[in-house]
Amino acid sequence: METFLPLARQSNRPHVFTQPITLEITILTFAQARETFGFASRTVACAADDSPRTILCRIAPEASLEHLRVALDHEYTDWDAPIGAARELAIIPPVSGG
Amino acid sequence: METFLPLARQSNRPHVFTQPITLEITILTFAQARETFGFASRTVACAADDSPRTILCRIAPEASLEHLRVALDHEYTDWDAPIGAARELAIIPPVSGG
Amino acid sequence: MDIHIHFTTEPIVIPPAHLPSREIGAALEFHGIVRELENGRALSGLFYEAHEPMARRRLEQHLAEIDALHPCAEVHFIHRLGWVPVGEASLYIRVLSAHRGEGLALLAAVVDRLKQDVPIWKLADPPKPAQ
Amino acid sequence: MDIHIHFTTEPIVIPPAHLPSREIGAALEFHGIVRELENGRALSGLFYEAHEPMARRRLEQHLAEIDALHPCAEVHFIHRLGWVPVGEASLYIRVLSAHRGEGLALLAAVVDRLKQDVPIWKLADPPKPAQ
Repeated sequence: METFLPLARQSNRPHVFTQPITLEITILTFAQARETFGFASRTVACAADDSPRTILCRIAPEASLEHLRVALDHEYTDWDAPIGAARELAIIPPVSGG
Repeated sequence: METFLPLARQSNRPHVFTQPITLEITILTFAQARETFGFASRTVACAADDSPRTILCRIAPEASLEHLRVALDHEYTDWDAPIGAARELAIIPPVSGG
Repeated sequence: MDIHIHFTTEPIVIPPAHLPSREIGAALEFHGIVRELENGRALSGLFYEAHEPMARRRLEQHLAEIDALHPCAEVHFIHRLGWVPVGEASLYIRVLSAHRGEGLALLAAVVDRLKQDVPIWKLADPPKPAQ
Repeated sequence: MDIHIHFTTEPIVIPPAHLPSREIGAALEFHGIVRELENGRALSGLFYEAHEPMARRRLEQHLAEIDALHPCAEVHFIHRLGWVPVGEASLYIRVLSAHRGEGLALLAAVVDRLKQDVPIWKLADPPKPAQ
């Protein structure tokens, strides 16, 4: 009973609260990628099942993503992974710190 | 003839000039070796064809040379190498600088 | 391991060294200095930029991984951002450890990973203003 | 490579750093610090002694050999002798090089060779006066 009850409660929540269909994400660009995309920061509408690639294709269909990595909320991810609830998408050209 | 003459000249030199029978060498000890030998520095008579081992055997016949290195005039050498014209014999226990 | 990560647009000021215990046997310091020649071009300096919160997080993750391999007591990591003239340090790392082996290994590994994975960039020229 | 070797019975004073050229990209500093525990025994310090002229010559020879493998621009080597309390440095090495790889390799190699070959000794107690 103890383990069943919390699960039952969770499934009673309205669907719209757990998977909103419209989100916003802020795209950040750095170094050479800033020149490629022509902006440093832009906030766009998106859906949780969008991937970084689908979002970038909508706003810059001509830009090549080759040699670029992508991070969601400060963690590297795959260009084709769903963005889920991420609020920030960072485009990371080859790094050269030090 | 060219190769013979110099040898002939050399053998004409008085024996006492090319191989003096009495030299002095200063023996230095460090760290644990100072306790083994009971002195920090001692100057003793020796001959050019003495080795560090023969010199040490004369002054400290009971001392073990195991684990000790030897240097003549600041260069490591072999315990059985002739001392030649060296003026300083240093007894080098295992080093531990740093 | 105590981890201190700092980004600054001012010249790097080396933080005072306090030994956290009587078991520290090695203190290593690394200064990465901007050189005049970069890819054959003579420069007067370099411009550094970072995705700072992500860089901090990546560094923390890498340092925790490296510390598990080469345990150290403390690391200070300071990266300068913005314009850095030739002859000044863009990077300072100090590692305190019981023995030199771990400190040297951690230092070498963190600089290697910094240059492969941490979102910091050097540019020959300051970026043009973008929209 | 510019080689500076110094022995001192006073606390080590780090010499001011001057970059010998605009092509120095890495400055590495190593401080070897006396630890409280040496072979499981709690100490208040260590006593260092050296065969100083021979130690200098061995260091010069080793540094020249290592520099041929890992070319660097400058090395400062300072070893303290006499009594060194726990928490103070017995050894300081600074290496300047174009790239960090050579500097790290030279630093690691010179400390390794120091500990194997250079006539310097640490003693738990100051030596008893000998004849």
